[in-house]
Amino acid sequence: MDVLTREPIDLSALIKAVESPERGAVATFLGIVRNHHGGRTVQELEYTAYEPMATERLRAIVSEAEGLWSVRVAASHRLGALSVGDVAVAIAVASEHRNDAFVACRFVIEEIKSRLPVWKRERYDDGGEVWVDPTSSSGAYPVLSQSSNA
Amino acid sequence: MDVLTREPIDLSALIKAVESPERGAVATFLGIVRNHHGGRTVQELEYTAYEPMATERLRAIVSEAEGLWSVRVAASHRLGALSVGDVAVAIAVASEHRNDAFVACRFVIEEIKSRLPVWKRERYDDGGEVWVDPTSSSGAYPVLSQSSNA
Amino acid sequence: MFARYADLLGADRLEVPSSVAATIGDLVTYVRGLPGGATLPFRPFVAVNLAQVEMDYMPKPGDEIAFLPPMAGG
Amino acid sequence: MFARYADLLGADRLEVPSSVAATIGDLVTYVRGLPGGATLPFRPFVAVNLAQVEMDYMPKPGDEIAFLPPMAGG
Repeated sequence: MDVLTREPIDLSALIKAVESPERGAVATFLGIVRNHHGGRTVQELEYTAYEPMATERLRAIVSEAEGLWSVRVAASHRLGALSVGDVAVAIAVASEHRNDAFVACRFVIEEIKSRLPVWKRERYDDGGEVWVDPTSSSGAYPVLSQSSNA
Repeated sequence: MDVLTREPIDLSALIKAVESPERGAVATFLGIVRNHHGGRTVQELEYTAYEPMATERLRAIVSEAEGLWSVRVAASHRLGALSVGDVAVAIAVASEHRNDAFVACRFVIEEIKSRLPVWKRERYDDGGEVWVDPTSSSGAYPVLSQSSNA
Repeated sequence: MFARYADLLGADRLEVPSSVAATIGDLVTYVRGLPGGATLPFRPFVAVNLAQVEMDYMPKPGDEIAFLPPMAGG
Repeated sequence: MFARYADLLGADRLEVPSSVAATIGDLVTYVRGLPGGATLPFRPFVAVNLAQVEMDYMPKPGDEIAFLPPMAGG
């Protein structure tokens, strides 16, 4: 499975890609579109990315994790329009010992959140629309134009 | 899904049981039968349990996790004969924030390993057969009789 | 008796005269005196009616008493 | 320009005269002077040919320069 995808993410495919008879532990993480954000009700959202850079960075994050721990890692981030309940990101990590699997899985999601050039535009049931910005005090900025980008 | 089962464990069913539109994070753990143990090649193994106590304790572990963190937890441990690659135990934890999901998932597997009255008998390709004992220095004791138990 | 303990004692259920077991500690001593029993630890995990108990616990007639080898699930 | 920055500037690609941008810092100053650009931070994340660079980086003609809003994936 590609690291960036516009299709629904299949966790079992990620698990299959990392599991092997030597590895007795598999830790996974799913990030799922929530129905609320900052007290508002989310209707839908759109993920966009600087795709060549996001692809390269996500592959680099996977390699780093595999270098830091004795693990195999698969990860996928979804792009495009998503609804509440859809899987936005999925990670599967297999290892011989469970500590490595847990620690590496946590590492990968933290790195994805801080390093992947991916952006999220949320639309609420009150008609409002924002760019989500985890670094701003309000957590988001209003969308000016209706045109999507990149 | 029952906390103890003799059927293959379905991770997606566990995830479905815990996910909801408010919970944006799902952490899971799979314990899978490895092909080796203590330098020997595992052919197959059998999990037995003191079933009423194991059922009660696994339910208690799930409740404890749900009391300690803001999470929903589902867990299942397989019993009976398993082959290499089979899922022996699966845990799914959903939460609003990912830290809770990771920490609670780790808690549940550690508690399962230390508190669940479940025993593992491994058969190796050299014909040997042992009771696995994580507390002994050798990690295992030879099986005396061929009769299974409990 | 479960798993390795049943294996050591050659039985997964034992009949024990109530006179030998005022406490769980007494019962452990009795079981360790049976053929194959000497390999059991002095203080095994013991559950009474599904709950783990200490060696000074005093079981009642009809209690379900289980000797639990070190747990190996997961 | 991506996401909110494209939105602020009303364009996802900009033509910039090479004379205004000896360094990335110069380029940021130029872009912040465009209509809608003043809301950009003084030191945004900037990538050149997919790699993040500092403000003193000197781009070459043909480089792909990207202004990246704070990342919000996962």
